[in-house]
Amino acid sequence: GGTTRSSVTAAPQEAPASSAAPSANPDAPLKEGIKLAFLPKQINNPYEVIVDEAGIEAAKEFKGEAKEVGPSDASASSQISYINTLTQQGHDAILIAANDANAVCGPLQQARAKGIKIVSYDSDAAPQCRDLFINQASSEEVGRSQVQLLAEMIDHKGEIAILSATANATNQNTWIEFMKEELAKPEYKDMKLVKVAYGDDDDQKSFTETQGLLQAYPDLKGIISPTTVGVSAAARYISGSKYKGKVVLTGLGTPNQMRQFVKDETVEKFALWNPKDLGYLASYAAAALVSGQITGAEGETFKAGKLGERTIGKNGEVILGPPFTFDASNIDQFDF
Amino acid sequence: MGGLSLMGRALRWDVLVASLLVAVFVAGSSTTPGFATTGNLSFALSDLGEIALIALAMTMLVVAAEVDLSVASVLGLSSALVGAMWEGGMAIETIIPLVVLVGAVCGLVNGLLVTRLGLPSLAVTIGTLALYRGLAYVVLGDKAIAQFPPGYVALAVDDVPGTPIPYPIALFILLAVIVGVVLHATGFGRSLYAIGAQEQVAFFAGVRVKRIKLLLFVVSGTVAAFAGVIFTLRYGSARADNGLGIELAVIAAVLLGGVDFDGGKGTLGGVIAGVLLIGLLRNLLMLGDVSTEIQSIVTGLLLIVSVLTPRLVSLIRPALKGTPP
Amino acid sequence: MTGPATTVAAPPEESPGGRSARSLVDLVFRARELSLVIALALLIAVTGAVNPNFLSGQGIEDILLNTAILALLAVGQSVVVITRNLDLSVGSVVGLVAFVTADVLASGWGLVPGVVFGVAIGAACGLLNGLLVSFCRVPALVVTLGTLYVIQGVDHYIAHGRQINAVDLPPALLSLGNGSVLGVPYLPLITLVFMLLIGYYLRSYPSGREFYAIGSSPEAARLAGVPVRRRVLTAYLVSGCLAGLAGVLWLARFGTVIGDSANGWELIVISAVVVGGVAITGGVGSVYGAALGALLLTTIGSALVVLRVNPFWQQAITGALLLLAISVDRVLAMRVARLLRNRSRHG
Amino acid sequence: MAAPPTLALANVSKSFGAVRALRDVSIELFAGETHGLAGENGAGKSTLVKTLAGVHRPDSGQVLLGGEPVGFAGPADAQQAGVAVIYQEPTLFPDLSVAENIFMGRQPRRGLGRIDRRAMHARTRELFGRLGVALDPEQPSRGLSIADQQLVEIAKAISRDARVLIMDEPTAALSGHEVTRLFSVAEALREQGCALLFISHRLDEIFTLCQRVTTLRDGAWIASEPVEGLTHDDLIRRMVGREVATLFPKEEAAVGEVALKVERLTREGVFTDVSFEVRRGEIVALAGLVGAGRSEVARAVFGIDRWDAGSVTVDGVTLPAGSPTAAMNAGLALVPEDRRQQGLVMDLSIERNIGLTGLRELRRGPTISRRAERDRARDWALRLQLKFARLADGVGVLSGGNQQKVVLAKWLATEPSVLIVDEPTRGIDVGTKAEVHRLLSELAGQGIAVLMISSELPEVLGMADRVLVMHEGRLAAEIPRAEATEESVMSAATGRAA
Ligand SMILES: Nc1ncnc2c1ncn2[C@@H]1O[C@H](COP(=O)(O)OP(=O)(O)OP(=O)(O)O)[C@@H](O)[C@H]1O
Ligand SMILES: Nc1ncnc2c1ncn2[C@@H]1O[C@H](COP(=O)(O)OP(=O)(O)OP(=O)(O)O)[C@@H](O)[C@H]1O
Ligand SMILES: [Mg+2]
Ligand SMILES: [Mg+2]
Repeated sequence: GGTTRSSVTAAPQEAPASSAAPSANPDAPLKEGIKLAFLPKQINNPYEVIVDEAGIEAAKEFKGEAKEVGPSDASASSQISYINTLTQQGHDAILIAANDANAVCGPLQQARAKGIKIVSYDSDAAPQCRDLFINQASSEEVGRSQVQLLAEMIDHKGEIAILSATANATNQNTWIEFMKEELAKPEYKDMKLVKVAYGDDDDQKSFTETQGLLQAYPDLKGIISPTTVGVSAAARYISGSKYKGKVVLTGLGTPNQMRQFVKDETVEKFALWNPKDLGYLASYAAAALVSGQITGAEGETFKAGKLGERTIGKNGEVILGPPFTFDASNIDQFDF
Repeated sequence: MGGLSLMGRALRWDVLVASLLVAVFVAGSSTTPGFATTGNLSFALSDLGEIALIALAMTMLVVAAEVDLSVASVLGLSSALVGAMWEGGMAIETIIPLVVLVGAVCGLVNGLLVTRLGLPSLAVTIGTLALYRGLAYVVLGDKAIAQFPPGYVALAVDDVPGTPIPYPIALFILLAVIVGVVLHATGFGRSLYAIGAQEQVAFFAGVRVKRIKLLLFVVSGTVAAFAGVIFTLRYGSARADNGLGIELAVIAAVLLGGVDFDGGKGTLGGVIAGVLLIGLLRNLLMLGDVSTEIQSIVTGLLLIVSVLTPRLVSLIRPALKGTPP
Repeated sequence: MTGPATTVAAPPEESPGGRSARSLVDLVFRARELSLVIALALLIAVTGAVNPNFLSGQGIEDILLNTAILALLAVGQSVVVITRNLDLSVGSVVGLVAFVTADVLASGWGLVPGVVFGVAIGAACGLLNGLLVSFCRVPALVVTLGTLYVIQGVDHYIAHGRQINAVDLPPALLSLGNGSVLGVPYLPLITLVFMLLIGYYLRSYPSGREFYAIGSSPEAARLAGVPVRRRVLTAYLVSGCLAGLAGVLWLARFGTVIGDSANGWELIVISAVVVGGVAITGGVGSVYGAALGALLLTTIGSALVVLRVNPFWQQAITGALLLLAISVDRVLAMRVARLLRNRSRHG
Repeated sequence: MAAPPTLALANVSKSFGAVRALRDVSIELFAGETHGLAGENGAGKSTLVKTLAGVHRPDSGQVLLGGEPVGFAGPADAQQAGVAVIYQEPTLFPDLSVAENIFMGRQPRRGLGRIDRRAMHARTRELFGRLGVALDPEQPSRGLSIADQQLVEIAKAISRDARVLIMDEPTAALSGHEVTRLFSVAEALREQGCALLFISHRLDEIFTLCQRVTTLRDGAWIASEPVEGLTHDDLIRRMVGREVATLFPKEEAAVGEVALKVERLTREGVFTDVSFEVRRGEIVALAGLVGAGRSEVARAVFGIDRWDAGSVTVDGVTLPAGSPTAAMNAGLALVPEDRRQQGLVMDLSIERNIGLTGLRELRRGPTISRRAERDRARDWALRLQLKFARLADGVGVLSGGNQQKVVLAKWLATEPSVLIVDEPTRGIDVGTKAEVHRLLSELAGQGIAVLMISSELPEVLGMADRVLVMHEGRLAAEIPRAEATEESVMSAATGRAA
């Protein structure tokens, strides 16, 4: 007997609090003085900061006020203290890059019970705990495109490895799932994923993990590092080692971090979306929610300033767009 | 220095921390809206739950001049185990006792290494800190397990009906009373202080030093594991990296409470005041939109000041000037 | 009444018991470093056998580079630990120095001023710890735990999510981090120099021995007229300076810094020191041991990766090996102590 | 004497909180003279010493060096001024070699100011030669017996070839021939024109060694006078301020059945094949040279150290090896030889220390009754005439002798059936010593079996019904009271016995 997983999951999930909310009024004007709070994974992660600052800028456009608060360690528990605080302070919306999809769920529900709108971005929270997820790019597209990118550079042959962030990072793991699916296709039959290593989004750890990979797998042809910290650390090691030119590296990185390595030909191509647009879109989406333009239901649309009209996809996702590929030809046009 | 001033110091020390606590509370409730609300306080408390629980066991250890740095890892391991077993379809009623048992074993390992081999506990538990955290990853890897039974989650999250006190804190209060009595009023407590101050003397006086130390480590492991269960249910997410690094927070609270790391001195009252002070202050600073950086600076200064003040006082107090430094 | 024991009674002039006792004692002390070297050799041999790459020039170079910074910190830490104190703030100091130095260098400072500046900051932190511990006589653990938080806070405050990239740094610095002379990279050389200097000073100079005296018995040291406060202050100063230098080297090595370099390293450093046979209770051990400890820990880390151990097992194994190291060391010591006892009678 | 005193105190007072350790005390140490210092426990002798050594600063009054006032900022200054001190409690660095302990801060140098180890060890050997000590300069001082520690302290002090040598109860831990060795060295130094201050509770030592003697009572100066023409009783009267009962009053007691039976006890490398019995009402002395293994036997019997072979029986109950708890439950008590490491928790109060051996007895329900704890402490403090301000004071501030009384109290409070006392009167003044002896024989009278380890022959001969003599870790002889003489005991102790 006893309480087991099956006996619990059998019980119906409680419906999202927002389902009771009134239907959307697309023409409602954006309210003024909306109070937004960005809660990144970790306040000293440069990428997150770029996103949030863009979001805070955006808020000015619709005369809202936005701020960024967050923990100095990327742990779910410390993020939760902040959710509670933000709830106490009574904001209109909380924008969160969840460190743990489920851990943040309870507190987020409490916040919504107080009428606070929840928008997750960068890394999603459990769907029933937020109104919207602003997805930098469809996870499937990111995962598959990364593999395609690498494949064409090593013409579909050889051992490859993945250098991820923390073992528990939700977005990383979904992407890796899709990469594996993509690799299962026949055209990749000569490519072999030998290892997934974890750099914990820590520069020095990613650096040494790369060393390890290259020593452990002498025949390694390519590395995918779908995290800005990881890819730059890996690039730095390779550029300074005998492996430069022998091993192909790609992943998700910011132009400023990667520029020197593209120039010294350690890295040929890498991808990313524009993190500023991500923050910008998230900000507008939150405003739209607060103003009642949308409720988070599939098919609703809202205007996201300079990014134009956006439509809410299935289970409350808004997708920023396809990832953009940087290379020597275009990298100098970007500064972030 | 004579015992007089030492005991005096310890006394003034935890009194100081306690009064600081009151000051923070008053300042908070007057200046910061939303601080003194039951909702916030009860959250602030439950946010402290695990640290407070572990601090109880840690106090006894430190009084006996030992330390257990592996507690956070034990917490993580127990969380990972809960996740793995739960996913494996076991009943929560069987999981919890099992996990707590594992915690006891972890403590036992620490204890045996310290008492049988006579290794310094700081060294041993740094080792097991890595080992147990590692095992947590071995157990659960990169998975994060969720959907725990609402009934049990409620036990970890909800308040005792009619009070702003979450169940874990209620448990803590209960245990605190017990530990308080044990530490300050029983022969066992007396022997702890003796062991901490002069282990050999205690041994010569027929105190079962090794057995007692072993017991302390087992208790510490058990409590940490149980804290792990609470942690997991409270966040509704079992992960290998749960509670990463909170051992320092626990130590900070214990030291802030005036327990001397060299053993033999300190009171439980002080420790409780220390835990609450750190917790409430942090909560207060957050509400006041003080950034994380400043928060950690404040925490640090607090630690330093709490030990510095009594020293300076005792240095200038002529009554206490014994041998010149 | 009289048995064989009385017949071997040693005349007071010279005591054979003492002699053999001493050589045994020496053996234990050498054995501390010795057992480390052996463990290291075994580890490298096995790993190398499984994967020759491990012993390739690149492989060796990587290990040396990875060790350099940890070893430097371990050396500094062990000076403090030998005086029966502790410095938990080293990790934060490295982080702060790495970032601030990067900041000033990026803002156009010259290499030398920048490096000096970085080390100076480290020294300042050490001085702070030292003053609090030695002159205010407050428990080292509390103080340095406090400064750990404070310095980390300051670091994060200054960095606040900024990142400083290699491109913004003077090439000279980066070549210091990755360049080498005669195939030996600079970083390990720098560490080696400091280790030898400090180690020799502690062993061969009267003031150096006083660090051991203090750690062995602070009260006795005071009565013997040892300037306890000054030495303890010096210990923290050394630890601080080396942490500062480590911060600079960190920057030189990794090129890119954000606010949290060496975050949480304090425990790793202490592990290295402990594995190196420096008694956490003070008075025993050498900086050589500490450095070896650092080398061993790093090598274990790299070896596990090279041996393709599942990443989830790596940490567990590291922990287990750490425990093994100190246990073996301890058992050995106890064995010898027993021998000593018997010899001291039937010499 | 025309020449000013080498070192002197003029009207010095020193208080510790409430305790007035020295009140307006003056003392003059002259070159070429050995000055004795006598006084009860807590009279202020060690405080005086520490004031001369620059450890304490006087609250009022002056320290005079060669007639000139000096303010020693710390021990270092005093050492610079040529003052060498042997403190009452050994202060060694356990992890450092014996030689380094002796030369810390003054190591012989070679090029570039580096330590010249060879020279250092050579000089240490030479020092030990003078003192007739068989210790290896390069062995760590950890694990040295308290006596060996004391010898190292002496070597340390004389190595400073100082102008002033101060010795605070240096002989307390020593037995016969080390004492004579020490005295000859002291004599030599005195003839070289060194000024010496010598403290001992063994009055005859003062009479043999010193030319002048100063007496303190309760921190106050009583007299400074030449030794010749002075009798023991005069001196005792000055110290105690009253007549003191004659020493060693061991009355005959009815000797009952065997209480402690030790058979073929052996601990590898420390002692071998030790067998003896102690009967109720008996006081059995365990004599021998320092390092003979007496304390080790005691430690093993009480379960501190494990024994490798043999058995220990208390009142017919056979003890397990290595369990003090079991020993205590069987009615055994051990007053250890080293009160700082083994006897007392210095940070704890007097009452807590005395209570430590009775945690079970003091229980009322689950918790300790503070009243019971206090009563137990007060009762014994009074019976032993302990000099204390409050029972809640830390024992750390008590004088050496008073600390020893607390240790005794702590163990007597367990009302043992077998009492082992290791150097029970070490550092205890005549008055108290008589008291302790009276106590021991009283206990024996009550049918307690007493095993007394002592390095003091008069004590041994005075107190013991039987004398067991150890040599090189073996029982060398068992001498009944009637035949026990200085000669018989010493010859057995030095292995000359048949
Ligand atoms: N550091 C201290 N703090 C407080 N009181 C002290 C301190 N040192 C000594 N005393 C007190 O001063 C008095 C004199 O102590 P002192 O050690 O000088 O006696 P003593 O003559 O050496 O006795 P003994 O012969 O037993 O060694 C005692 O009452 C003791 O309790
Ligand atoms: N705590 C200890 N650890 C290791 N060795 C010790 C210890 N105490 C004594 N010894 C050694 O054991 C031998 C016996 O010492 P012990 O103290 O038993 O001699 P003793 O006959 O009691 O003389 P005394 O008690 O006067 O010092 C000595 O060689 C001493 O160096
Ligand atoms: Mg004295
Ligand atoms: Mg003895």
